[in-house]
Formats: sequence, C-alpha cells, structure tokens
Amino acid sequence: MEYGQLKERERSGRVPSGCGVSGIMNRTGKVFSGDGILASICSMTERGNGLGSGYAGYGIYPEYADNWCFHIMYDERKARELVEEYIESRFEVVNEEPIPTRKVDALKYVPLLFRYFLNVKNGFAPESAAEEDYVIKTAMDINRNFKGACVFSSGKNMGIFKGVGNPGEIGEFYRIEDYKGYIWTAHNRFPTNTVGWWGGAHPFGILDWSVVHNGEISSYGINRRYLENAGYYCTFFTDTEVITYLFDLLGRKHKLDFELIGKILAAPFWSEIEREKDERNREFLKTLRIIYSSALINGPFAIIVANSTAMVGLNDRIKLRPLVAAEKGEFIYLASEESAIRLICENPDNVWMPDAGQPVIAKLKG
Amino acid sequence: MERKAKKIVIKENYCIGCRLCEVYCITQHSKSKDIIKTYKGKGPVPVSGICFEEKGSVSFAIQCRHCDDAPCVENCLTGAMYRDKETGRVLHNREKCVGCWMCVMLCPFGVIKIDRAEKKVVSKCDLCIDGAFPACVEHCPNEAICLVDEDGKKIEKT
Amino acid sequence: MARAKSACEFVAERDESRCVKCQACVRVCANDVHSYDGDTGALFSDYSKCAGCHFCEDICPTGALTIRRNLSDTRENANWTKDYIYKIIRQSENGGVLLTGMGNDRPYRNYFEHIVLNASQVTNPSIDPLREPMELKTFIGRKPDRIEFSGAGKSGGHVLKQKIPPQIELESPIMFSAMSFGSISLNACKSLAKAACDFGVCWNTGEGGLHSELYPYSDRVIVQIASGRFGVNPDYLQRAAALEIKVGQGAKPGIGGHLPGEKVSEEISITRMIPAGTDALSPAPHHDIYSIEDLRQLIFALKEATGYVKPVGVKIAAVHNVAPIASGIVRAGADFITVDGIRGGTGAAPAAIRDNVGIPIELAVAAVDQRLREEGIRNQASLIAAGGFRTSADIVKAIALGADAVYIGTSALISLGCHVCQKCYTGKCNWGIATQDPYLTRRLNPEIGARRAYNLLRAWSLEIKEMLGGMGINAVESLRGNREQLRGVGLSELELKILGIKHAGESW
Amino acid sequence: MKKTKYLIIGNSVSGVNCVEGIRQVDKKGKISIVSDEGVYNYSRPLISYYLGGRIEKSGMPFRDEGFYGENGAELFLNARAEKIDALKKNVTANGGAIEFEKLLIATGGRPFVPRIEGIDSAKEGVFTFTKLSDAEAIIKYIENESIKNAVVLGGGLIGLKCAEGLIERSIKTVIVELADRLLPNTLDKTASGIIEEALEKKECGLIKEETVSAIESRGGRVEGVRLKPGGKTLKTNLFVIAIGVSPDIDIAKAAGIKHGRGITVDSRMRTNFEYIYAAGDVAEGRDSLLGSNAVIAIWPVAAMQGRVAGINMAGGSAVYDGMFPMNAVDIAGVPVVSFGITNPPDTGEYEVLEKKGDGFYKKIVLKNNIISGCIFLGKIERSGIFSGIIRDRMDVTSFKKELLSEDFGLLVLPKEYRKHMVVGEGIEV
Amino acid sequence: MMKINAEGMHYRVLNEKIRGALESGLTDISIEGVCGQRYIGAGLKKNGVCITANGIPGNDLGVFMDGPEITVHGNVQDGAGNTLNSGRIIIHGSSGDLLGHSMRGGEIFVKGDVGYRVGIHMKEYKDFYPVIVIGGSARSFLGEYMAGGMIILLGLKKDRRIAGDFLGTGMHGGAIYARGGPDGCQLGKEVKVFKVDGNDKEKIRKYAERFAEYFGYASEEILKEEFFKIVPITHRPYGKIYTY
Repeated sequence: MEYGQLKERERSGRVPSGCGVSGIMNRTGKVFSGDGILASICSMTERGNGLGSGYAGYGIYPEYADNWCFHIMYDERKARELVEEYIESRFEVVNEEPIPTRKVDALKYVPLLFRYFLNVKNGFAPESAAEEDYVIKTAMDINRNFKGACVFSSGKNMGIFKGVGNPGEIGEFYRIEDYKGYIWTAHNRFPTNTVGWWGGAHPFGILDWSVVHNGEISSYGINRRYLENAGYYCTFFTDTEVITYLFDLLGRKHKLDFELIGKILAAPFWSEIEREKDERNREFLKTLRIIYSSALINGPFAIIVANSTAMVGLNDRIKLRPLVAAEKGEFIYLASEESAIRLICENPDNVWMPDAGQPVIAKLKG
Repeated sequence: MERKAKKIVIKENYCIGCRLCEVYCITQHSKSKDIIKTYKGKGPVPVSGICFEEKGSVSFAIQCRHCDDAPCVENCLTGAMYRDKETGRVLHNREKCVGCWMCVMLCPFGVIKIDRAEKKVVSKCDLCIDGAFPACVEHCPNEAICLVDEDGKKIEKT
Repeated sequence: MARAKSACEFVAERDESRCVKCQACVRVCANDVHSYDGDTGALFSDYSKCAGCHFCEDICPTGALTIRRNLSDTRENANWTKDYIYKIIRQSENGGVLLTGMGNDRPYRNYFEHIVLNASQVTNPSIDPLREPMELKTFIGRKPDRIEFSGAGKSGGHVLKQKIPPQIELESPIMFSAMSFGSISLNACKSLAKAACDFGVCWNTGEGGLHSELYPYSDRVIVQIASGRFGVNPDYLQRAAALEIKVGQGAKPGIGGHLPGEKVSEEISITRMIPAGTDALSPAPHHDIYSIEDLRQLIFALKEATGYVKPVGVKIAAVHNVAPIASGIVRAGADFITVDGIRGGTGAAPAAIRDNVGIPIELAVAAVDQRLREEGIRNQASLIAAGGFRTSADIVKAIALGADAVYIGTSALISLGCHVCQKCYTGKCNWGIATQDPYLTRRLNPEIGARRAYNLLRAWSLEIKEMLGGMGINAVESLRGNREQLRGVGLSELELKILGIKHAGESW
Repeated sequence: MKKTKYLIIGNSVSGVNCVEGIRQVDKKGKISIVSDEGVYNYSRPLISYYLGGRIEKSGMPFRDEGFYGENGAELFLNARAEKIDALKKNVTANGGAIEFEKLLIATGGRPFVPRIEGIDSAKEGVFTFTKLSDAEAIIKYIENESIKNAVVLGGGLIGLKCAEGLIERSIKTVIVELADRLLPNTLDKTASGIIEEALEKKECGLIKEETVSAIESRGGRVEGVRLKPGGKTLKTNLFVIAIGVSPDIDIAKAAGIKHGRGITVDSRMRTNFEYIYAAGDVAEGRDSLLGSNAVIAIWPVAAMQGRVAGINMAGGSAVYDGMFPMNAVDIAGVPVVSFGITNPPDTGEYEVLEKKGDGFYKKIVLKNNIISGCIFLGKIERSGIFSGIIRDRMDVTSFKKELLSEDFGLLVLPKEYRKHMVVGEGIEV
Repeated sequence: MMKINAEGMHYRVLNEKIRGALESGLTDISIEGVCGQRYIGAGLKKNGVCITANGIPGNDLGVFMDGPEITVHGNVQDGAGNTLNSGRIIIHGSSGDLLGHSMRGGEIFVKGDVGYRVGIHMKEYKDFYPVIVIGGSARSFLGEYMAGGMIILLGLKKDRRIAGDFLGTGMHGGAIYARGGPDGCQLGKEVKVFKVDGNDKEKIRKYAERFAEYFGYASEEILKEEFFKIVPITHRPYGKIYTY
C-alpha cells in the first residue's frame, strides 16, 4: 500500500489508539536536550507497536521565537508548491527549510518534511485573538483543502516531530537530541485499525498547543460536532485532535484555566457535585457541567497537554488510563509509567499518582 | 398473646366489579384449590366468604373485618365463632355452630353467610387460613382489596 | 342492500373446557361483547362489538378466552385491502370523517430499525453500569455557549456572573408526553404524574389544565398552552416546572382538537375552566400566532408572566420544513423545542391525517439537530423528540441523533394497560385510560399505574445505562448527538446523509 | 368470713362478661362467682337445642373450661345467694357470708308462671323452660314416661324454641298462644303467617287467641289442659309453661336496692349503691329506642351490660349507652331477625315499608326517617347492617327507596357513613 | 542466594533468569536496578521461594503467581498481584492501580498508598482467601465487584481521605476493614459500614501484626484505633433488575 493511500485511508475516518506518553518540563524555562524524553518514551516499548511516535519541544527555536513555525509534511513536490504559494499569500516567510533528519533504515515511507518561520502579513491588534485565529485558519485550510499536505506543527518557538516508526527510530530520524527545550512531551503509539500515517502520529498540535494522548474516547462523535459548531474543522479524525481543539476553545477562546478545563473534560460526577458543601461552588460546578456537557470527554484517557507556558497532565474521571507524576527541583515529570520517569530521574523529590480528573499543572515561572 | 392482626382494606374507588375475588375465594376454600376442578368437578362448589356489592358504577367486595371488638364472637352462644389466639383472626367452627344467627344479627357489615338447610353459618372470611396469603387480595386485578397489618401498612405477598 | 353489518375485526374464542362461567368477562367488557343467558346458563359473545382491547382475555381467571383476528377476509387484492374496503363501507353509512386513535399504524419505514449501536471492544473498556457510576441526568433549557464568571470568590471559588437560564433537571432523559385530562382519565394522569415525580422526570398536562388532585405533582409538570388555552391562568403557569406552547402534534399536524361536550364532566369542566357539557374546542392554529414573530410574542408573554424562571418551549409536529421552523422557534426565544414525529399518538384524529401527514421523528431529529448546529444555535434550546418510542434502544438512537430527551406517550399508556386497540376516540376504553366513564376509569388504580409507569422508566433507564456502558460512555451527555455511535443498515446514501450516520461496516 | 374483691351473683352471660370486663382493667383482684346452678357455664338459649338433641351438653358452654382459672375467678356452684347486706358489703350464700368490695347482681330472669287452676296438684308433667335443669327434667320425663305429645303454653321465643326442641324429639306438639300471632312482641301477622305455615309442615299444632285456664291431672300427673276462652281440653301428659320471664329481683329488693320492673341502673350499670352493680335480664338499663330504662332480656344486652359493669367495677370507665330489643331465631327452618319496634302503634307517626316474597319477608318501620325497627324473615344475611343503622339512629332519607331492595348492602349507605363504620383501616371510600 | 542486576534488561531476559535460578534449586533471588520490567514472577508456581526486587517493577508484577514471596523495595506500577493464586507480595513503597485484580488467594502488603480499583473482583474459593493490607490510603473503586477475601485499610499517614469514592461498589462478598472508618467516602450502593466484632478483630490483629513486622511498625499503635467493616448488605443486589 502506498503512503498516499495510507493517508487517505486514515484521514477518511477516525483513528483511535492506545499508547504511552511522557513529558518533562523545567519550570524556570531552562532548556535541556531531548535526550531525556527520548530515553523515557523509549523505555515504554510495550505501550506502542511501532506505528507512530512523536515529540513536541518548547523553546527549541529561540532564534525564531517571534515567528510562527509551521512543520509541514508533503506526499509530493506538487503539493508543496501549491501550499507554499498559499502560505506566501498569507504570510511573510522569514525562513523555510527542510526539517533536519537522519536516515533511518527502518523507516520505509518518509514524506517531504519542511519547516517555515512566518510572520503574518498584516499585523493584528496585539491582545486580540485574531492573529491566532488567522494562523489556525491557515493550518486548517491546508489540511482540509490541499491534497497530500499536512501542517503538523504551527506554534511559536516550539515544534512537533512525528512519524510512523517506534520512538527510537523517530527520535533518531528527527535528531531530537540536537534540540534543547524547556518542555518536552513524547508519544509512543499503538494504533488500532490501521497501519499508521505520519500525520496521524502524536503529538497533535495547533498553535502552540500540543497533546499526547493515551486511550480512546467514546464521546468523540459529540465532542467533534461540538467543536465543529465552534468553528473547528476536524480533519485528522483522531481523538487527540478533538482534545487539542477543546483545549484551544476552552483555554484560549473561553479563557478558562487548566483547573476548570479539567472540570469540563473530566467533569465531576453529579453525586460529587451534590456533595459539595459550598452552595455557590456547587452552583458553579453544576452550571459548568450543564454548559459544557458536550465537551465532556468520556471513556479512558491520559493526556499530556503543553503550550508555551505550561505542561498539564490529565486523566479521565474514573481513571481508566495510567499517569504518574514526579518532581525534582524545577523539573516536573509526567509519564504513563513510573519507571519511565525513574529511568531519567533516579531520585525524584516526590512521586505521585494524580487523582482521576484532577489536572497536574506545571506552569512556567515568571 | 402474640397476635398480628391483619386486615383487608377495601378501596371501593378501584373495584372494577369483576368478582374474581369470589372466584378465587371459592377456589381457595375448595378441596382441589384448582379453579377449573372446583367449578367443573363433581363436589359442591363452596360458598365464598365475600359479599360483593354493586350499585351503578360503584362496587366493592367486603369480607369479615375481623373486628377487634367483634360482636359475633362476643355474643356467640356456642363459641363456634371465636378469635384465633395466635393470629387474631375471627374464625368459625362449623361443628359447634347451631345456627342461632346471633352473629348474623349483630354483624354491622352483614358479611356472615348462612346455610338455611344445615342451620349453620356456612361461610366467613378466614383470611385464607389454608394459604399463605388471602386469595382475593392476591388475585384482585386492580388491588382494590389490600392486606394490611395492624398499623395499616400494606402487606405484599412474598 | 348495500348496507353491511360492521366488520368483525376480532373474535373472542372461548375454550368451553376451561370456562367456569364466572362471568367476569361479561361484567368487565365496556363494549358488551359478552353476555350470560340465565335460562340456559350459557355465555355468548357478540364479536362485532369487540375492539380487540384484550381486557376480558386478561381478566379471565382460567385463560378460557383468546382474542384473535377475525379471519373472514375479502378477496386478496394488493390495493383493495379489507381495511380500505371497510373504511369505505363505514363512511358510506354516515358520510363522516373516519376517526382513529393512537399513532400512525401504516408501515412507513421505521429508521430506528435500520440503525445499530456501537460497543467497546479492546481499545476502550465497556462499563458495568450497575456498579460503576452511570449518569443519565439531563437538563432541559437554554444554555449559554460559554461560562461567565468573575475570578475567585472569598472562599477561593468561582462566582458566576449570571445564573444560567432556567433548566428542568431530569434524572433520565425520558418524559411523559402531553396527554390531557380529558383525553385520558384522571387516574391515568395521576399514574403518570406520580411515576414522573417518583423517578425524577417530567410529565405534561397536555391542554387539559391541571386538576387540583394533580397539584402534588406540579413540581415536575410541564404545562401546555395550546390553541384552546384551556385551564390556562396565572396559577396554572406558576405551578409548572416548565411551559410548552403546543403548536402541533405528530398525529395530526395542522389539525385542532375536539373534546365533545358529553365528555366534559364536572371535573373536566373545573380543570379546563369551561362549563360542563360544552364542547372543548382547540382551534387548528393559535389565533394569536399567524407567524413566527407572533410566536415570539407568546413566548415572551409567558416568560414575563412567570418571571423568566421557567423554561418555555414549543411543540411542533415534524413536517417537511421542520428544521428551518425549529431554527425559527429557537431564534424566537424558545428554551426547548419538542418535535413530534409522524408516529406520535392521539386520543382522536382523522385517520386520513394521522396516517399521511408529517415525517418520521428519526429524520426530523437528525435534521433539526444538524440545522441548529450549522446555525450555531444548538446550545440555545434543548431538543425533545416525541412520536413512537417503543423501546429504550429507540431512545438511545434518538439521543445519539441529537435529541436531549424524549417524550413517551403510547409506551407510557401501554405500561398502564393500554393494548393499542386504537379506539380511544370512542371513550369506552376498557383499561380505564382513554375514558371518563366512572365505571371504566376506576379500573386504573393510580397506585398500580404509577408503579408500572415507574417500572417502565426504571427498566428503560437501566437499559439505556447498559447500552451506554457497552459504548464505554458513563454520562448521557456524551451520547447526545454522538452519531459516531450509530450505523445504518440497509439505508440509502441520502437517508444516511440526512441521518448524519455512516453505514454499518464503515469504521471510524 | 370469706373475702373477695369482686363478687358476682350469677354465672350466665352477664356474669362471665363481667369477669372479662374486670380483667380488662384489673389483672389481679380476686373475683368470686356464686351460681345456684350446678354446671360451670352454658348458654341458656341452647337448652332448646339440647332438648331437641341437636347438641350435647358438652357443646353448650360459651366459654371453655379454662376460662375461670385463666381469669383468676373462683366459682361456687350450687350456691344460691340468699341475702345481700348492702351496707356491710356481704352476701350470704350456702349459709356462709362472703365479704366483697364490689358486687354484681346478675341473677337473670325467672320464668313467669300464671295462676292456672289445678297447677298445684299437677306434680308431674308440668315444666317451665329457662334453665338447663328444665331441659334435663323434660328429657328425663319424656324418656321415662314415653311421652308422645305435648302442649306448650306461649308462642313467644321460649315457647317456640321449646316446641321446636320437642318436635325434633318427635313429640307431637301444640302451641297455645293468647295473641293473634306467634312471637307477638317481635313479629307481625304476615311474618307469623309464614312461620305458621312452616310449623304446620312440621305437624306442629297452633292454637291462637286462647290460653290455658286449667290443668287436669290424675295422681299428680298431667292428663290434659283446658283452654280459655274456647273451653276445649287438649289431652297431654307434658305441659310446658313458656310464657316468658320476669327479672329475679327478690334478693335485691330485700337489700333495699332501687328497682322498677328490674333493678334500676345508670349508664355505668350502677345501682343506688355505688359499689353494687346489676346487669342482664335482672337489670333495667337504657332502651335506646324508647329513650328510657327498660328490661331487655336478650343475650347481647346481657353481655354488653356485664362487660360495662365489670370495667366500671374495676375502676375503669365504660358507658352503656343503651341498646334495643333484637332477636335472631330459627323456627321450623325459617330464620328470623328482628330489631326494635316491629308493630308500631297506629298513631300516624310511623311509616312502614314491607316486601313479601316466596319464603321471605322484610319490614322496616320508620319514624321521621329513622328506623325504629325491622323484621327480616327468610333472608337474613345482610340484616346485621341494620343493627348499626338503628343503633346510630341514622337518617335514611337518602337511601329510603333502597331499603327494601333485594341487594341492599353497605354501598347503599352514604359514603360518610361507610367511613364512619370503619375507624382506621377498613374501607377506603 | 542469587543476585541479578536488571539494569537495562528486557523483562523476557530477566524472567528467564529468575525461572532458571528457581529450576536450579535456588530459593532466594535478589534483583537490583529494576526499572519497569513487567511480569516479574509471572506464573511462578513454587513454594518457599523469596524474590527481592529493588527498584520499580513494571506492570503485572506477580501475575498468576502461585506460591513465591516477592518483596519490593520501591513502588510498584499497575496490576501487581493480578490474578494471584497464592504467595505473597510485600511492597515497601506504594502501588499503582489495579493491585490484586481478581486475586484468588495469597497476600499483598503495601506500606504506602494504592491507586484505583485495588482489589477489584477479589474472590475467595475453597481454601483460598485473598488478603490485601494497605498501610496508607486507597483511591476510588477500592474493592469494586469484590466477591471474597479481605482488604485491610490502615490509613496510617492520614494525609488524605482513607479511600476515594465508590468504595466497595458492586461488592458482593468479602470484607473491607478501614481503620477509623471510611469517613467522607462515597460508598457503593451495595455496602454498608458496621462495627467490627470479636472475630473481625482477631483477623485484623493477625494481619496488622504481620504488617507491623514487615514494615517496622508497632502493632499496638495500629490496633489502638477503632476499625470499621464495610461489607455487602446483599449477595444479589441486582436480583430485581431483569425481566424474564
């Protein structure tokens, strides 16, 4: 089966998958090499099947910190030409180049991989969300309308690197150890129903959001329709995609903090809300759940979400997927398995298991 | 004397007038306890312990109330009408009965049936002493008769 | 001699070997089918009067009676079926409009039977709904698109900037449809009202007003404001949990209602606030609503009258243009919209209307939900589907297609005893439901009725939980509009498109 | 001198109910009963059945043998109370005196024997019929003398029951009744007629509007009786005088206890001595229909009065608010129940409803739409309902037309009354 | 006594070594540098064997095990003691989710806290009687569907609620003993809290003493506080939900 067909097949329908996740953050913003995340995710080989892996690094492009950076994969040269023409119509291209890679024999199909550092052509008012919306629209347009092209990273001073292969192969391919970032997340994929497509690997990103996800959500159908109602186009048909958009909608557009997003995506049970003693708080929680009922993510999930200011771990509300957290100094770790943390942090100050539905929030200081 | 008085409550608003209470009372007090055998068999069909009343659209079935101060018991000349010490029910001993009709005269509910030829009380609700649960209550299709305990709490057939 | 005796639709077969001549059948049949001859001790049955309600069959203590279709038939003819022939014969007798009761009985495609549900296997776990939490709680009312609050309150909590619009809270997304006291007996109303309250859902007055004996259940009543405005006064509006403007009903879109004077008893007269014995006439349209902006006027009149603390909804029949109409209703300010499909029931409707007007609820729900989403106003109103829900699976499918909750009418009445004989309009309902005859209404002991209707709610809710659990979903809100959980079987592409679902065999 | 807390003279229904009444309140206080009879208890009305051979003696007690023991009551049989010293609170019986704190006089009635010529010389074959010993004596006499026929004087309750007993013993019996009908206090002519027919079928003779003026005897044994005014003589060796009973008040009279026809009692069954009570056929309590005191010599009244007396004697509080005459009887296979005034005076105040059918008769006597009395003959099963209606003096206007209906029942009564009948759980209307 | 350094070792290799050592008659094995290796002790059927693991064993530690004793110096991940038949697991740290899932027999002692769904569907059978003793607290769904055996919850640290919500949900056998009672926890609808009787106290004492011995506590201190018993109130809580 040719690569292009794989993509079409995977993109024609929703792709759930089981997985391993890992994330590291230095809360002071000090950057560190991708070695650690690589080792951590690679230790959880059992959680993937070699059909998808990926990394997201924040703070990796300091020299282009103010530019939007698009990572785009192309099936063929023709697609690239059309997309670049479109990008140029909407952005000033500060730099464009192939994403540096190594040859890894195990990787059979490799798309054309380019990165673009961009400025919006006509500036938007600083505090408005218009520029972000413009960027999202561009990325979504490309993903929706340009055959054979896929924008898989579109934030600032961050990048997503992913593909079909095991985490070691993908890490080696993208030279992850060469980058330095203050947040790293990684994913080891165990897709069902498909042999995997590069664009379908995790992390999934939009703007500077990136999400790695373990689990399959049963509420996908309604989450997606809810997002479509809010103007998102779901073109990847992955759970990760809707989770990412939910974060964008709730976090960026509705300006809710991660605590509240946690209470929406992994809503407390009605019985728990009823037990809340403070009446005002009870009313608030009830209202939150009523308004955002379609954003409830049902079914098992453990996710690590990052943006340029924070890394967040979150479980479903009855904790059907594993997630462990640890701290050591300014470092915070999240992973599907404790061993994946211990491997790179032998003596953490603190190791704990997050409560179901309670986000672990690591914020950038200062 | 331990006695758990049970009573049948009549909900006249829900009696549908089918008279199945009588059918099941008769069956329960028959030898075979099978409806078809009771009615179509050779033996005599027992007399039901229920008085069915009907007037216009209203009807109900009433049977012995097992009164606490039962005049039928207090005035029985022979002790044929007696209160069962264990259950508190008012029962009738046919052997002892001589047909003086004192009980009939004094029952304000008029629910004691007589056999003129035999000169004995012939039938009176015994709350189905032979069965676990009163047959009329069990089979009333609209729960127009219910069994309650002395506190008025409904007793369901278990 | 064109005159014909009326068609014997049923025969009541008596097994003489089992019949003990207790005459229960004679006593209970409101249609006088059975009779007892004292001279000969024989029981007779006049089949021509039999409505096929099965009451005698159920009451017979020995199972001696069986109601069967009368096999007497006309010559086989694909067009001129016995049914059509006898309808003409009946109409030729008196030149009248054929009346009927209950919902559409024509074999239109039932889409529920062409939709299958999903279940979890391996990639996510199914949930045991008995032991693990499983939430069916549903809120009916307008929801804002986003939450508005001011930062942390004193205790560190969040302070809502404004209360969200009024909601009714349901423990399960199943409610009892509008059925007026008049179309059904007070005992039937009581049964449903009590069951709804006991279970934590809502019931609906229809346009029969609210009888004082139903006041104890008014916390969970949705009161209707229909074209006849029967029983509508401030007290009626104040008592309600929610208000529903009835524009149309699935069984008779575009048709009004008519409770003949002889059925307007003293009690109904008090409840409907009309003199006893006068016809209770519900005009086909509301004569203050000739266009959408008039509807808005009524919606806000009701909101003003009740201080904006109760959801106000609008019920319409599912007709061709249902999606845009629904959109208009939402934009007119309705907090919920009820769509009643072509299989919706009635106490009385012209058969020609009932059987031929409207569209199936499955398609209507899908179209309305999609339309409201496309317009970005889906949050602004809850969508209640009605019209022919026969099983919990139908409900699950309707919710997955986009309904917030459903109304059940016929199935609720079946729980009270109804055998769907379709003779509601005669007022001689043997089961004491669609009648005001005191001899018949007493047959429905509301204690039993409430218990049975409650059991139905419980059973269906349990089944819904089972189905949700199978899908790996533990809150009904994750099913609502989740059409991914549905697949069509044997449907055309166009049908799939309208329903917004994939065909079975297609994966995610 | 023996001492007791409660002393009861008489061991019939009043006495026994008095024991139960006492024990409702006082579980311990000593109870003593003196009876001039030799058996521990029996229902007097059953003597006719005993005479007729329908029951054994063992079937006659209305309380079982353990009754006295269980209730801590000492029973002195064959102990006739001879004297009451009301002031010193003692009773002389069998020669000894028993000191009491509370006393019940329940001496009952005594058969009324009219003055009949030749009665003193007829030593054998003349009987009264109120006690078991009477029945025993008659049986013995019949058996010893091979008696084949009898004459019973009195067509009232006792006479009829006696006649019935005799008939069942295959004694050819003739009843002589002064009135123009049987059970003159209870029945009217119509009702009587039906019973007369039934008696006729049983070959029982009946002579109405006559009485016995003389007894003819030979060697002290009855040979026949002469009728008055007809003057005809009936041959018989067995003559039973069963005209009725009168209250046995001699002992009370002597003690200075206030009396009319019977001992006068108040609503608590107290005599003019606050520690002396009277109940039963000897007492003259309230007749709720008359609204004044009267002797109502029937079983239910005796039972009720005995119980009320007992409760009050023991310090409890019970009120006898009056009863009215009522009778249930089965004569020659015809069951009859009657209540109250059945033959109203022709003053125009009373309204009479009646219905006669094949073997049944029903009569209702009304005054101002309140039932004063009624007769049920043949069909008696629902008659008890009337006992309540009469007792409660219920206005029957709303269901007057139903009173005679074949299926008269509780449903005919107003809903409120059905509610009233059943306190607490019972009938929900 | 055999020492294995498991650093960087794949679990298949590690388990191979363990099995080999046992086959050669060794009864005492110590493993260093354990980090994420799954299935340690899986399906081992032998009595009188002690395995000590230093580090963080991976998922399904001791799965299907029948006899051996495993001591872990460190935390364990999810699914330790899964379907344990007999033997013992002593954990000197905390445990992840699903500890003792479906265990039929054997004992598990945890010094620290445990995760979600611990003791889920534990069941006793004939002479098999599974026991879990938890030194710290448990998360939600403790003893879910539990059908037999016992869980003793000591809550020694008192830094959080002794258990999460849905405690004993679906439970239809066995008993959970909570030191100080399950205050503030939402109980499953099938269970109720009772006071312990003498019999219960005896059982608790036996295991508390062992717990104290393993982890260096004073058992009297542990037993000072009152215990409460959480047991199902019916064996068939769902009997009335089906219609036939």
